[in-house]
Amino acid sequence: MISKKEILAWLHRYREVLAENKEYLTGLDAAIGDADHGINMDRGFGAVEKKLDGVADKDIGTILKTVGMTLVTTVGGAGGPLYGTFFLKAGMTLSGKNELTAEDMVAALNSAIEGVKMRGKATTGEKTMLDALVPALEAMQKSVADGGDIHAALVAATTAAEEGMKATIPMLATKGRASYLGERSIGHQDPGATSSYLMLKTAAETIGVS
Amino acid sequence: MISKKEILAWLHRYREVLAENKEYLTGLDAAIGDADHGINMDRGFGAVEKKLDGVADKDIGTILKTVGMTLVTTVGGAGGPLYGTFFLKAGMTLSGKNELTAEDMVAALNSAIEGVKMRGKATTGEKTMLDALVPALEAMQKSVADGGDIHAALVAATTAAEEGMKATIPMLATKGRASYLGERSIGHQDPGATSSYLMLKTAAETIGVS
Amino acid sequence: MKKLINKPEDVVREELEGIALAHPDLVKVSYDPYYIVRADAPVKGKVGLVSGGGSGHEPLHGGYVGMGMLDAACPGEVFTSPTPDQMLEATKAVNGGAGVLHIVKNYTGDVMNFEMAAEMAQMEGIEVTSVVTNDDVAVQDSLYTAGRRGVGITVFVEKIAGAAAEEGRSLAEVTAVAKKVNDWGRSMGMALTSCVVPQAGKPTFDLGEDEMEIGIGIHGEPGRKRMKIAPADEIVEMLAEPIIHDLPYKEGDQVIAMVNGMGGTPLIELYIAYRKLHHILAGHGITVVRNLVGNYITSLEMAGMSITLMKADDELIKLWDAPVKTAALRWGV
Amino acid sequence: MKKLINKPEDVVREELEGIALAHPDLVKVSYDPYYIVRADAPVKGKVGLVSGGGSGHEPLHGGYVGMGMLDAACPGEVFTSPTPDQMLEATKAVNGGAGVLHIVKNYTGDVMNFEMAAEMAQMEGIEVTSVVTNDDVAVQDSLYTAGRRGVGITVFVEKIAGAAAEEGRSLAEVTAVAKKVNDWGRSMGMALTSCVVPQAGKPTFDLGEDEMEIGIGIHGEPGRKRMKIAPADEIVEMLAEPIIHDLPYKEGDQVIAMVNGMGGTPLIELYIAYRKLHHILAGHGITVVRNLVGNYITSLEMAGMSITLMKADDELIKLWDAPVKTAALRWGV
Ligand SMILES: Nc1ncnc2c1ncn2[C@@H]1O[C@H](COP(=O)(O)OP(=O)(O)O)[C@@H](O)[C@H]1O
Ligand SMILES: Nc1ncnc2c1ncn2[C@@H]1O[C@H](COP(=O)(O)OP(=O)(O)O)[C@@H](O)[C@H]1O
Ligand SMILES: [Mg+2]
Ligand SMILES: [Mg+2]
Ligand SMILES: [Mg+2]
Ligand SMILES: [Mg+2]
Repeated sequence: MISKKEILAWLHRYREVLAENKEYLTGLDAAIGDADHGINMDRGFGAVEKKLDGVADKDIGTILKTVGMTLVTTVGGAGGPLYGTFFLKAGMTLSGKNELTAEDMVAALNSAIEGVKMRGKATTGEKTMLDALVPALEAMQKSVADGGDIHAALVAATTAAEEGMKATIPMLATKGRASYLGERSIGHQDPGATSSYLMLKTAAETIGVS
Repeated sequence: MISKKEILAWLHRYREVLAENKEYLTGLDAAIGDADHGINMDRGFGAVEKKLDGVADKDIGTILKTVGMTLVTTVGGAGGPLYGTFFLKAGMTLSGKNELTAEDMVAALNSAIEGVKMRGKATTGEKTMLDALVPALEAMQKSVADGGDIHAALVAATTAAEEGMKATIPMLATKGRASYLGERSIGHQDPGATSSYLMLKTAAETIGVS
Repeated sequence: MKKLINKPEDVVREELEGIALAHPDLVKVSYDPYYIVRADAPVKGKVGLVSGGGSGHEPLHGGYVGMGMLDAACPGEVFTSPTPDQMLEATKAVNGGAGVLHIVKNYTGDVMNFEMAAEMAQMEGIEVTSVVTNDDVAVQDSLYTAGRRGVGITVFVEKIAGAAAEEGRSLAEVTAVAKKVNDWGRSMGMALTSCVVPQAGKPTFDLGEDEMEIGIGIHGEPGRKRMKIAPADEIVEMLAEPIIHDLPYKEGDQVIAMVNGMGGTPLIELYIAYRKLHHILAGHGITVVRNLVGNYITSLEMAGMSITLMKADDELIKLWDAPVKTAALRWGV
Repeated sequence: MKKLINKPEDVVREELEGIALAHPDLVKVSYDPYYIVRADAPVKGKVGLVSGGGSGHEPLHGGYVGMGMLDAACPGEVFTSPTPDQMLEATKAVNGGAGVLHIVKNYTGDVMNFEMAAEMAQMEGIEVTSVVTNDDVAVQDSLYTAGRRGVGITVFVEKIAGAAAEEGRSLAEVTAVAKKVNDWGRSMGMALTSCVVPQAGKPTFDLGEDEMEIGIGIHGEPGRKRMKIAPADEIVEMLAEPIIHDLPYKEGDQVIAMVNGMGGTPLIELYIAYRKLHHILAGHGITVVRNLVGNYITSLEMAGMSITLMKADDELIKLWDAPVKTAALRWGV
């Protein structure tokens, strides 16, 4: 079972990871976007950090919905609605829960991704965060189906997300700002796929560890 | 005697000298002014060059007045009215003459300088072209008074102009654009004094030589 | 990074304070959330116009709030779309009962955030329509991309739809004329230098001393082609010809033309460019009936320019000429 | 050098062609010699206003030709005073029988060339007066210098004297109000970067990546002090306090304030600066009754800004508010 404490630890740690990777993510965005992805994510999770204590005694669903609403109102750009929707949908799926099974986790990631697809009108292969998230979900599902525990599932998801992230390098972007570059988008790693990979990696480091 | 041919040779040659020194003069002006003195003088004497053939059969006074009027209408800045007045006054002094004595030359330079002083409301020691021109006139007068020939007088004037030009380096500018710099004008050679020195040097190289 | 700023994270708030202090006759500023609204909003019975986008494009959009143009503008962080809560509050603040038009530049972020805001406003019972501008011919328009970027035509949409709303037209009519302006408009831009996002602290892209970038957007996004710098007349040709051939603009057409500076370009250069644009258009038998030459939709301190053309009929010219009273565009009043 | 130009020596002529094509409703352009004149010049019975100076300060002066402001502007080469023949022809072209005022910025070259032009015009029977602006507090005013430079206040003189002339005041009256504006005005500027004179091809001065220059003029002249770059609020203080103490502007005074960009400064930064200026003035008990924030008197692509204050009484405010219709300043019409 995933405890609320672990969820909070994951969110706190992801905020740190984003701060550490602010320039790196912004640099990736400078190459094929507008040089703000790291700044935006850092601002958004900085705001999340300030909200977390206030909802720490609420259920996990409420916590994640609060994260989503905070991201929607502080990130802006493409990242705001997308990550905002991601957490809103996950939170809606986990309404009322104070601890999560592996199945809850899979269901939440699944509906979070459906939310991103709907909001962004995008699918895999378009050089976006979905290229990290969708393979991660598939690996997680497989790991859980094969009887893996929560941590194993998150590690499998992270590995798949990393591969998915790297696979964005040769892709031609057809969604988001990078698509304006046409052929010139090829050869660069997608910043949103990178922040998504970091989100899963942080989960694997903070959830189901001990 | 100075022939009209020598006057024309001097003017043609000075035009070349200015073209060669365009960047040098502009660079001096960049340090304490607005980086245009070489460009301005080059443009003005470029225009003069086009006028000279048309007045080559007129008297020396008319030729110099034409130079002056051309400079007034093509140079602009401080250099335009000052060099324009210089040549206008010299031309007025030499009205009707087709060849010049050493005394004519001294008289012309004298009234040219008076014109510059009047137009610029300036005197020596203010870090302007007058710091090259006035010592040059004094040296020329002395040389002629001592019985020197025209060429000797021009060589003496050039030497004095060069010293005067160099003496502007430690001066504090109190006239023209450089005066806005206050103390920071110290340590730089005045561009107008430099173009005046080059004008006399060219005269010494083209007049009374053979 | 050389900028006249205090802390990078305070740039937008301090700019808003400056706008509020400089133009109290024209606008009011909300700080939580950020938006700039007409001093006399909401105007009863008038369709409200809300636009917004990342900051750094000034005077777009805040400079266009006022009589005859926008009712509100939502500034995001520099080059980052604003958020739905800003747009929702602005929409509520300008709703005079006749509905609200959202003018959105076609960037994924802007579109998604405005979509969320429109959904929320509709849930609160406000009728909202939106127009997405997408005039940048530097971007290939295909089913397989996010479409073309919205750039210079946005200024035209705000002016002309603003005049239509001021006339008392309905939401459907104002929306229709805004769409018509966008449909009839095309733009393309280029850069001589990059710009520096304050929070990034370094140039978004690097250009060699003899290079320029053709087809840039307004966010320091790289363009489609990097090449050796060319004389102004050739550059104007490289922008104007693709624009003309795209709509296409044809012999006998009348256009309103804008030669826009990207923020760091001296006006003297924009007039040199306008001169060439005018000659090129004349060569195609196209007449410029109105024009703008200056900084209207910028990219911070970027040196460069963009050209926008809009085909103009009598209706659009009349709306263009209607009085406008904003910080950045003013005539007839 | 990165510029949107063709040949450096054609910059001024091509700019004039652009202005003529863009604003045929406002101005006519003479190419031999160069000057820009109101489309309806000469206005019978009205005092004519002629200004001019080196190019590179756009929109000054050509952008201010039109109803309620200048009758003519004479552009010199970049940063080089125009010549007396231009000024003479412009003076003749705007002479409506009530005399002509020359508005001259205090630079040796400008002063001497306008002096020669005035002498020539008077010989042709035209009554000419002149006002020399000298508002730059960065320059020590002493008997032993060429006095202070004329900078930002020139825009105010052109606007206000233009309104006075439009009202039908006499040459003596228009001259008097122009002098009053200059007497009541003070300015100071600073640069973050140098500018590049097209014909020179390289920066006029070099500034380190972390340096700025305080007290610069509008020709890329070095300033009085070079120092490490500081936050915007401190920079505004360094400019505002010397200005305030110079006149001095006192508690209870009303002022018209301008925060002017040098050409390469984004508008967002100018609003940040205006905000601080407003607070500083409020701290001194000084009220800003009108303001301008934008590029009004520039130095090519220089990044930086200047601040101008003018003490305002009812007469000056009324003349400021009077209608003006020029390419760069327009209201009330
Ligand atoms: N339509 C979309 N669907 C899913 N993800 C998208 C879409 N558009 C953009 N993204 C993701 O958003 C990232 C950019 O986010 P960010 O830089 O914060 O926003 P913006 O592009 O508005 O500046 C991209 O790297 C990409 O992964
Ligand atoms: N009042 C003056 N009297 C005499 N010479 C002057 C005066 N003011 C300036 N000068 C000369 O003019 C030169 C500058 O000329 P130039 O650069 O062409 O004009 P500007 O200063 O208008 O750009 C100075 O170097 C100086 O020698
Ligand atoms: Mg981005
Ligand atoms: Mg000079
Ligand atoms: Mg962005
Ligand atoms: Mg000069």
